[in-house]
Amino acid sequence: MITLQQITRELKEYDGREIKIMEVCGTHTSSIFKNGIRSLISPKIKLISGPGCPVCVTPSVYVDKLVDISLKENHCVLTFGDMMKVKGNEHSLTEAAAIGGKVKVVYSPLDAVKIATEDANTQYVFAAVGFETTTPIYGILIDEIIKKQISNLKILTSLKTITPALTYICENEKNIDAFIAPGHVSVIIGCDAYKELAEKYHKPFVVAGFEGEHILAAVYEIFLQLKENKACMKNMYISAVSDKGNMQALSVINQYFEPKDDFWRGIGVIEKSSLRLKPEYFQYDAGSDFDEYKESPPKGCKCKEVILGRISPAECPLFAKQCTPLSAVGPCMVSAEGACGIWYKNRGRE
Amino acid sequence: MITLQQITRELKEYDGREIKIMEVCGTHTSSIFKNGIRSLISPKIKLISGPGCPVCVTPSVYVDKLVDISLKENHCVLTFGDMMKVKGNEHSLTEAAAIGGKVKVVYSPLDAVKIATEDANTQYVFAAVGFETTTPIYGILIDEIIKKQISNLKILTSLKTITPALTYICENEKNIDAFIAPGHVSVIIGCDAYKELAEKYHKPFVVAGFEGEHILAAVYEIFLQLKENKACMKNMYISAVSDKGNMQALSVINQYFEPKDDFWRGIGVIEKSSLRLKPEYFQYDAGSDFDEYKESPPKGCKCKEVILGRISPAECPLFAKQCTPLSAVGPCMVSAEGACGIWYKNRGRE
Amino acid sequence: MKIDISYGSGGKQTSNLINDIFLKNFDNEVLNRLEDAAVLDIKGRIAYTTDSFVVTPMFFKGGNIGKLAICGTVNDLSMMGAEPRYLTAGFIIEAGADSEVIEQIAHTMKIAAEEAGVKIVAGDTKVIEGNGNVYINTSGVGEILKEGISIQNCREQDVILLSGNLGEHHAAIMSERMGIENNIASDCAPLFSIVSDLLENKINIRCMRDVTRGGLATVLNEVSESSKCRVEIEEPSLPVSDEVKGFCNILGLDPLYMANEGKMIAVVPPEQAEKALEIMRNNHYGANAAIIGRITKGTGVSMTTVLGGNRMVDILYGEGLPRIC
Amino acid sequence: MKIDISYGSGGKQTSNLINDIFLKNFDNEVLNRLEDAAVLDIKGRIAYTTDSFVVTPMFFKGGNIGKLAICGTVNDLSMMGAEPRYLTAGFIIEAGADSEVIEQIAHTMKIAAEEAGVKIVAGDTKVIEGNGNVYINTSGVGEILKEGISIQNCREQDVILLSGNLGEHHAAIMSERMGIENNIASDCAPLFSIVSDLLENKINIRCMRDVTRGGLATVLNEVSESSKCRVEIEEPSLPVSDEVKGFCNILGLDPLYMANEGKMIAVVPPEQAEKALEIMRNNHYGANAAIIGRITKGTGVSMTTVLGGNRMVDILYGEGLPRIC
Amino acid sequence: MCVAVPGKIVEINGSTAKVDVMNNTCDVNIKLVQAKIGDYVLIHAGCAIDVLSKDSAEEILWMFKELEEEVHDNSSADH
Amino acid sequence: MCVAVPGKIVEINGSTAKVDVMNNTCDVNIKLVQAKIGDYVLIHAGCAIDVLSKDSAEEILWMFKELEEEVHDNSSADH
Ligand code: SF4
Ligand code: SF4
Ligand SMILES: [Mg+2]
Ligand SMILES: [Mg+2]
Ligand SMILES: [Mg+2]
Ligand SMILES: [Mg+2]
Ligand SMILES: [Mg+2]
Ligand SMILES: [Mg+2]
Ligand SMILES: [Mg+2]
Ligand SMILES: [Mg+2]
Ligand SMILES: [Mg+2]
Ligand SMILES: [Mg+2]
Repeated sequence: MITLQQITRELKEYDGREIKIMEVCGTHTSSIFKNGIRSLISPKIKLISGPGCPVCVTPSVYVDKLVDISLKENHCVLTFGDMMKVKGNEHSLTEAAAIGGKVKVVYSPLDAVKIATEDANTQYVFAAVGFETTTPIYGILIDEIIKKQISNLKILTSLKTITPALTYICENEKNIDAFIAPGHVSVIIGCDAYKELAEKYHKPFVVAGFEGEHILAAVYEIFLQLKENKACMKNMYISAVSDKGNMQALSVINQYFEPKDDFWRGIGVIEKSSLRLKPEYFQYDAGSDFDEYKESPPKGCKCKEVILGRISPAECPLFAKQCTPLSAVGPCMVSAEGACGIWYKNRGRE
Repeated sequence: MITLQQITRELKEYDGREIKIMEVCGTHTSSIFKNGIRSLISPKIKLISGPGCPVCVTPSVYVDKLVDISLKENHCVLTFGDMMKVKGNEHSLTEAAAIGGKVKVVYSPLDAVKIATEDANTQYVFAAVGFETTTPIYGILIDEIIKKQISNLKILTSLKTITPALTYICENEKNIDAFIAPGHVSVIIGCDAYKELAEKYHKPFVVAGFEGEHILAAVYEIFLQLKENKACMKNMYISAVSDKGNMQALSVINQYFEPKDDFWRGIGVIEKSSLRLKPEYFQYDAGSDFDEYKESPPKGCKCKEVILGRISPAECPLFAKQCTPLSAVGPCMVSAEGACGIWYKNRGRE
Repeated sequence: MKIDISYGSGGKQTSNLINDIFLKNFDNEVLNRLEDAAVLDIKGRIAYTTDSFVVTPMFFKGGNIGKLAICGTVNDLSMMGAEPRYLTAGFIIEAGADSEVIEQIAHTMKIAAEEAGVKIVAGDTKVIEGNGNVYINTSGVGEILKEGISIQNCREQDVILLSGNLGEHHAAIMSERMGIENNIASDCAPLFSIVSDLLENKINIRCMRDVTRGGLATVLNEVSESSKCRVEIEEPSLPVSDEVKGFCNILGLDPLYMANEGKMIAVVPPEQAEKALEIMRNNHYGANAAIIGRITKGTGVSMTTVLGGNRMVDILYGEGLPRIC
Repeated sequence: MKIDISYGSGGKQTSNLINDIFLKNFDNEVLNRLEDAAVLDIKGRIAYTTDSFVVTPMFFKGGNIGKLAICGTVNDLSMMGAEPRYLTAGFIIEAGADSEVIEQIAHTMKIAAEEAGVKIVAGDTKVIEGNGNVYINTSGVGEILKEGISIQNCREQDVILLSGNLGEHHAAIMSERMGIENNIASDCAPLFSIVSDLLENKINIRCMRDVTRGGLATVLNEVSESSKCRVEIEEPSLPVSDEVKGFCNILGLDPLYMANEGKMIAVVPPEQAEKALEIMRNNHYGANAAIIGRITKGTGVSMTTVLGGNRMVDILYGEGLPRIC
Repeated sequence: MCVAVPGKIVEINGSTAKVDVMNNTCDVNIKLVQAKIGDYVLIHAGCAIDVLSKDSAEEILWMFKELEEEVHDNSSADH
Repeated sequence: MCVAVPGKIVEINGSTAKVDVMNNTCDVNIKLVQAKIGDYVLIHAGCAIDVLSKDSAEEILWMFKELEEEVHDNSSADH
């Protein structure tokens, strides 16, 4: 059996052509930082953070709408903690709370049921962001709302799907050599989803878990495939990820949601890249259809280039100057899973 | 011209039969205490505090209703500061505020207009207590509500009139020798109101202002009348009080209010002793008609005897024992103009 | 800029708030070290006190909550015959507060601390949910110049001096709240200079107390209770400005129960009363000082009224009007 | 009994509250005199600090806000090499609070103060509008046992000790809030006995700091900045209980940024590191103490990860989750 | 509860007047009285309820004169 | 954002289960999985999204074995 030491030695000593590997999922980005993975591999192997941080890709008009709702009389926004700091065009939810908006951080969408039941005089809106991992849970939430006839709870959705985004990148960004496919999204959608992509675009797709060992193994697998000029889908998170995914969860998604075109902050509109409530459930939607995305990217912000792996955050001229976590120019600096923010927190490492 | 010194010497030296003078108005009660009037006159001249403290005579069900309103979702009670501490059957408004009730202290009923206009989502209820002095101001308030079409402001009334109460006392309490008539109620109703009473019951009625000198002069006037066995109405507050009163104010009262029987805490029901909104204005009333007054006077409380001048507060067995301003058994201990409370604060004077 | 809840996290935003506002204004070598605790250079016996400040509105004629927070603690130290030396300042800030407002409060504190001769050597900042209110706790230590000054010390025949007009802080605050226009300014002031004048002139002070929440009535009842004596005062000698009298008439307030923030009583032996009065009057903050009464045998506080009557002056029950200091 | 706004008036109700709850529990001859300021019996150089406590919920496994208020201030004094002696306590109570709850908090403070060997010698009580929350400010003074302990003092090669497991206070609070059941109790504890053990054994402590709001990451960054050095730590040596690890996994928390209320770091010369570790481990509150890293040349805080990688440990930005101390 | 205080009207705007009470100015509703600038009015709960015809000092003098007369009448009746 | 954590089901009440994560017990919705007491599930945002087939240590061993084989295959292909 190969050892971790052998893997890291080989990855560290690599001195061939530059390899660009995109980890799509924000949780991978975060784990790479926390485990100091970059320090364990050759600088010739670049790990690039893709568009899999939902906070980073959520359009600012969506945040604006949440802010507006929070400030309405007798309204309250329920959200995961991650969304609190993201700026809309004017305010973040944290700032909205400071000027009188009502915002409550919850751990699970299902907590909303209890909260709304206990306070019938407030109209609650859940900030339903996320990828396929989280969408079935919103499905269960709608289920509960219907069954329990809860009239003061709706969701405002910004739900992305990962395959259209991957297709977009494969089509448009030729410089990415391989992908670490998201672990928990794959639990739901299954790893078959990447087989076609791997074949069509001739890029390795490795499904990985979130321990440092998982990530190093995935990088090594990619390293091996590239060395052999292979381009396979490889599932290295077999404890959780199956070929077809979680059929039960997928059927909940299909029951309540349908695909729609959607806007990705920093990227633009990607076809059929989101899930919206089906028309028959519109009464549970707090207005998730945005006519236009007034998204002029913040002046000077190179988020798009960062997310697509064209530059590293440090190459953005604003990085650590005008743009810091406390005065973030782009969303990638503010999210806990954003590439620029993680880069910033790791500055000064020799 | 007679001097203050002469008056006080004569009043101090008096040693004839005991004289009982009732000051009807709570503001007189308070001024008598603040000026130390009792220390300036003979103990044979007893000054008795009548039922003219609106806080003392307001039934506890009225306070209960205010407390209930304050605790209702999106409701807020507006009140003068004086009402805050008075107990209903369970809570005072101060206590209601501590358990989440919304209560706001205002200086004038007319402040309510601005408050209600600025916050259309809250239903405001003004605690309209008082005597004839204050009733015309509630009339002006209703006028404003109508003109400005304010839909979130009503009044809950407990408005007393003084002459029925005086008639009741004259009929039932033979031991009162004379009355100091209220100064500011008389500004509105005029001093003619007391002529008939003075004659019918053969008791001096002196209308007095609120300075210490006013009160001493009134006591002296009564002293002179009793000495001569006279029983006249005498107006000693001529700067403000006329024979017929303030006709403009009286017409406002008549426009909006009509007399009704009413319950006086400590006394019972007195015929036609209150003013209620006329039926055509019921939409501005927050439910001032109380079917029944569940008023069992607090156990052991001698409020009735105190208010009617049968005993002094110190003669109540609970006084300064179970009953103190912080653990008041009866309302007379809690109000700033209540006889027992004032007596309590003056305890220890030799 | 609005303070939001993240300014209380203890992380970067908290430290920015501390650097940009508090360190900038309170600037001194002890505080700047940002240790867990300040190390003080102090000699002799020490007086030590604390107070929290929660006034609404936070800004008013004659000062703001920051000035109160300095003067209140400085005065409590002074009343024990101590020279105020070092303060701590703990800020509890409700989300929604403007950083500009906090800056203004801190700046006022800086100026007040300079006048009072004290340094703010330790601080703390927390952010809670709310509507932008700011609450300040200060504690203070001082060097005792004269031992034995105590509220338990008053003796029969001693004379009670009051350093100036009653009710001005209370009236200033309530005027803002009730929208009544006048020129009444809070009397908020540091009183150590009066104390130091009295001590330098060898006045054998029995007891001092600043007249704050609860007013003169409360302070005199505390004297009566702690020294086990009767306090007798004369209503005509109580200094109250006409403007404050008018204000009290409008709202039905009694100056005896109204808060000051720059007034004190001093109880002195009868033979030194006139001299003490003169010293007080010569001090900028004691111009309207008066002899208001004396200590006798018995209990409670009694007052001879303007009309020559007599009545008791009890402490305050319940709360007349919303809190003002 | 619910506290209403009249309990903050400064009148009879305020004094009843003070007598019935605070004087009863904090009972000592200095406080009982109820002077404007306490007069202290203290010698030598003095350490002085303050903190406010605003934790939600107020009661949690392992303690309550009152215990925090005592330990927090006692620990800040201890970290300067001082023996904690006297505290002040300022209560800001929101209307609606139960007097029974306040009594319970005061009683806990009494017990914690006894354990820590401090007396509460001055206090203050204010009542504000609100929903029954209680906020406490404490300040403290202590006698410095060893001079020169300072966050600016760390030198290259010095070794960093941590007195025990990370994150337990934070996890205990968050467990209550999130309804997660476990046996994690707040580590809230007075640390003076560890300090005193180290000093008695002649450990030449460069710097100490209690690990509170902002967590170990924040404290180490403060060390780096104040001592102008790099701090290097080893992830595998950081003591974290499995239960806390599991808890962190559930909520996505990082023990490096989590608050403790009974943990400290001590920076000592390399040759005394092992001895210091042994002393810590022999103390009841230091059983899980560990050497976690050292001081080197440079800036910032870097960490060798479990996998042998290396990364920087920055301070906290914004606010991960609602405040917990 | 029927506390009232005298003040001098210094300005009138429709049914509201600015009234001066020993240098304290407040807004007072004057719908219940016929008042002009310079008048002294009695203010209760934010409303003028009366125009005063004398000032307090004058009134107190008048009272003592009245009482003097009554005493005089009485004592002469005694004889 | 797609953070998830494995935990062991210790109790089931209808569609809710008590799940143990290193001695931390929390309530988890299990509508998206077929799970029984004793199963290890992956918990995301209060929901079990998967029943785990291996434990983490096992999986990591398996990965290293797989990689060993691949390296082996590759190097043999080299020859
Ligand atoms: S550093 Fe800031 S401005 Fe530059 S790409 Fe990142 S988020 Fe945008
Ligand atoms: S002392 Fe108390 S119980 Fe007695 S009559 Fe007065 S209010 Fe009633
Ligand atoms: Mg599976
Ligand atoms: Mg008239
Ligand atoms: Mg500390
Ligand atoms: Mg104090
Ligand atoms: Mg004070
Ligand atoms: Mg602090
Ligand atoms: Mg004081
Ligand atoms: Mg501190
Ligand atoms: Mg601290
Ligand atoms: Mg105090």
